[in-house]
Amino acid sequence: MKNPYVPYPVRITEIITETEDRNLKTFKLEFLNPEDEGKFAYMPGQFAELSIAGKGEIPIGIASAPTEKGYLVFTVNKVGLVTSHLHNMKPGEIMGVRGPLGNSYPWDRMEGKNVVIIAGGFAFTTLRSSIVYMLEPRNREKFKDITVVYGARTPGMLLYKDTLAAWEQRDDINMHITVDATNDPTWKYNVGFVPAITEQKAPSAENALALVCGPPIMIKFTQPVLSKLGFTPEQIIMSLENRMKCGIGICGRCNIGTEFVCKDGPVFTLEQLNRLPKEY
Amino acid sequence: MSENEWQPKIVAFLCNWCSYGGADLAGIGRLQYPPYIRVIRVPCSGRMSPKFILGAFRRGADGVWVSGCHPGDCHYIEGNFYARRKFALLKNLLEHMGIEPGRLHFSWISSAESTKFARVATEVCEAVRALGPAKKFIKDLPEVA
Amino acid sequence: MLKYADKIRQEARDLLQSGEVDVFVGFRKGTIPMMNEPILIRDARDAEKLHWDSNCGINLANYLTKRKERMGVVAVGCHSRNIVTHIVENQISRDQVVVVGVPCEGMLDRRRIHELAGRREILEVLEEESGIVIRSHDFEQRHNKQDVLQENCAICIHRNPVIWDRLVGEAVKEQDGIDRYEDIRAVEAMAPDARWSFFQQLIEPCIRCYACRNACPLCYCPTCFVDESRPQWVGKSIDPVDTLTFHFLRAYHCAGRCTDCGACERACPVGIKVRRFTKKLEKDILELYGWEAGLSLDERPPLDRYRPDDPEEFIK
Amino acid sequence: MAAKVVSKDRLNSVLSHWRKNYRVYAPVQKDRFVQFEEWEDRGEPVWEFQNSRLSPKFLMEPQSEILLEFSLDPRTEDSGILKERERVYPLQIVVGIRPCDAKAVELSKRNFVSQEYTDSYWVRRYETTVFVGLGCNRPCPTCFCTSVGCGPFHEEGLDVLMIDLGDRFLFRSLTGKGRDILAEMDGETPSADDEKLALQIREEGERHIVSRVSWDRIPSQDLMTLFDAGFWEDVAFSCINCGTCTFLCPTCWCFDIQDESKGVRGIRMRNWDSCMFPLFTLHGSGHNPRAEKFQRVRQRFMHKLKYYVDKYGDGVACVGCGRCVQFCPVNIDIREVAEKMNNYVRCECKV
Repeated sequence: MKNPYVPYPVRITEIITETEDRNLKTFKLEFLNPEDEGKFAYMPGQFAELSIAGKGEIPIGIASAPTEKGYLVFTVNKVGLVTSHLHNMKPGEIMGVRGPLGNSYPWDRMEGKNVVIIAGGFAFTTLRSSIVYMLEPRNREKFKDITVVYGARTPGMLLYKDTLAAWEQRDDINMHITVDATNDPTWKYNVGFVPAITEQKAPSAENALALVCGPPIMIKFTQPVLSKLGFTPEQIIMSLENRMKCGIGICGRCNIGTEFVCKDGPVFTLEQLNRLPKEY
Repeated sequence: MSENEWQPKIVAFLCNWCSYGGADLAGIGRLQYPPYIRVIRVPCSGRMSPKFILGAFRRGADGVWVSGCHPGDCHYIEGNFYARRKFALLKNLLEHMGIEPGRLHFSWISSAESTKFARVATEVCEAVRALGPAKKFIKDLPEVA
Repeated sequence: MLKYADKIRQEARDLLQSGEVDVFVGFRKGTIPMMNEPILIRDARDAEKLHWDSNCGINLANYLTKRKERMGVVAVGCHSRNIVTHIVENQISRDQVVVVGVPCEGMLDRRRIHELAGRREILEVLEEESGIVIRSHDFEQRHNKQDVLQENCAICIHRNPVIWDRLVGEAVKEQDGIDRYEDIRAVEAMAPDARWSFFQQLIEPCIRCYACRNACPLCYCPTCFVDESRPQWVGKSIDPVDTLTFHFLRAYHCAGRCTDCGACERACPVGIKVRRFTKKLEKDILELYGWEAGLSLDERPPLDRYRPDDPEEFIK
Repeated sequence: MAAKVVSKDRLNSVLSHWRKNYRVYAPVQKDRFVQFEEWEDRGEPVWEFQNSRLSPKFLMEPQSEILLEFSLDPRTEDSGILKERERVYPLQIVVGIRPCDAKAVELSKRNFVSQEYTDSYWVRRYETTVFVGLGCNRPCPTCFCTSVGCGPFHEEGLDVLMIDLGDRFLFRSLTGKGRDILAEMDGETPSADDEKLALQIREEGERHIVSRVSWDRIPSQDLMTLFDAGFWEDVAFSCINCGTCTFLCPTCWCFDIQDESKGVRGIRMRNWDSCMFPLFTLHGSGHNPRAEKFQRVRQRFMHKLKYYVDKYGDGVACVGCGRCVQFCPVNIDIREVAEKMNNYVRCECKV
């Protein structure tokens, strides 16, 4: 009987400080036992429990893409006991990863469609995974236009800056990077909140799905913009966060209505969420 | 002392302004006292929470010693007056629950009283040593299912 | 105690009707014998739901904090002392509450009554002038009230409300010649190891449900020490040291504030006499500082004050 | 199906016999309550009790249970690697479990074993346990099992049902596991009179259930309408947010996972947790989706009586044991709450 609580042992191979406030770091992890990589088959939108012996576990969205072989990437905000400890760890140290957990973005539904990605702050992680996955040459043709609106408070708070710059150069993805405000004279992208930039760039709702991830305030103001653009609740896909422990729908705490965020989610359509208590 | 002889672990919470200075002076004066004491400096004896003392015992301290300024000499005017009431109740309740009298000690030592520091340190060490290793309130990995 | 019910309803109706209070906190008759449920009413018409008997041992002072309304509340002696404590600790203001005082003759110990009934099914427990009648399918038992009181009530010396705005009956005679600390002295007389075993056994059935803490009006901290993770003061399992740490610190937090209302013991689903912790503190505080909690609106509690000549024989 | 009759004075020898191959858990009187404990050939189990204070769920879901262990010793190769602790799950018999508590184990199975995941710890305990239930001749006045698809002699989840015939017990096996333990047990074949008496006792017991709860309309109620109903603040007013109801409930299974270490040794364990505690849902950011007491109380009742009902379409997550009714320190009564939910009609009038 497989024990779903045992994490795969991994080694930290690289740690990148992402943001100017140094509160977000990206961890690149490699499986200690190479055969575990095969067992850890995932799709963008899923998450995993990062597991540190003696401290505990934290559920974090997978930022790497299944097309990136040999490692996993997680970007972690420093908040509590486990994340603070993780931020003090060094490359070479051993920890655990348990997963992949939860559903993913609805990749079956997304095929043949325009994909609009709207993200704010550090909620960009699983969307990075999704973009990398879609831009993979053998996947790219499965999707029509890819439009990305991604914003952060300041240029220094954007995640994956090099990757963003590389995507900017491509012609098979429409990038709209924005910051709330900046006094950097060399800033060459947008300035304005994500909902406003979304409204301005006005991605079409026709044959499209929108993946929306960000802080509650961004979500709140983005929803009416998307409605105005013609997106129905079925076309708006969101990813929830709740306090979790087991990650496999057993321990009970992430329960909202009939669903467990960890197992039945974290990805839900707005239409599904409208029928559920707003307890997230 | 043979190498195998048990040596008590004693956590001493010393007030920054008086007792810590007393310890310092005792060191400068090369006064002798037993080496069982681990010092934690606190801003004032009034800062002491029962959680700190319990925390020390839970982590296996054989004795705890809290020392502050003499009443009336508190750097914060009255911190140690409040502390005195807290300590009285805490000591009584801990001992009521079975912690042996002699594990938990309190003193007032000024920064000039290096001799008193060494004397009390010796007393505390001897009292704790006489009791042997602590067995109560020590937190181990839970023995559960 | 039944006799007060009508008067309580009348006062509540009056207070709500006149607009003197926005809400009224009292008890409604419970769904099972010897249980009543705290209830909040806003409408004078609901005053008829209010009930009173000797099963109102849950401390209503626990329901008054973090509210904005003007509140009417029923209070016996100990509960009124907790209201005083709340006022002194700035959790509520005096103007915010209208205390409907109830001179108290003590609450029933329902576990004791179940025991007396041989754990057979109890249909109802009737209160009479001098005692109670336990009624079941096939038997009826009478007991003196004194024999079925909660332990804290049997040794209570403050039965009459300390503060009140309206009183529902004449003050009852306070008990005198009461030895409040017999049980504590018995433990004090034991050797340290015996005391340790005593408390180990005492808490052995604890399931860490925190009913004792939560039934207590003194426990209003936004985050309790048991829920803190950095640092984590106490583990979360049923490890006996963690359980004892919880009970020790919980009691200590109540030092100089506890009115021995007994809500903690009443609430405990596994019957632990948690007052064995708090009463030791109560006794020491009385002996060392001459203090009883909640008797005065004008005095600071004992751990919020000092005297230059406080006892310090234990300090080197 | 096999059946045997054993006189009460020979019951201890039956238990002793079982002890050769099984751990035997039986109801014993402990202080003021009845509790399931391992029976070790001494002391009398109690057979005349209404129900144990704690449900025997702790035999499947111990309040604290070690999941994994690890070393933090940097000199060892597996430092920081979490591993399952080697453990033997001995065969065990729970004798005297009430039918409601046995049904609760079956309900819990739905949580611990899903299509995607199997909680290996729970399942191993479950698979190595034989449930020998004791029918309730005299159910408590707070029992409402017959309203929630259970009953004083309900057989779901049991391997053997015991019926108290006065001076003797009738044992009837209901599964293969049950047949096995009956096979190695001394006893007579029940007579026709025994069978007749058992039937009478059964009917009598069922008649004794005086509490009724109606929830028939809850499945067709709109989830969000019930969620937004006005009565939750009233229901929750008296709640003190302790964990009594959830910890005593045989169908509450929520847990927390915690690490502890001392020196270089450490464990990861799970402990019972409760949706009544604010910490249960507190986010790292400080945001709490169920920060208010009434939200947590609502969660408990909605989960048992609505979410579970909608999710699985197989009744409520309650077996009617009445423990929460008896032991809630402030007398919040699930029977009344169910009634409120069942009868709730949203007021369409304009305020």
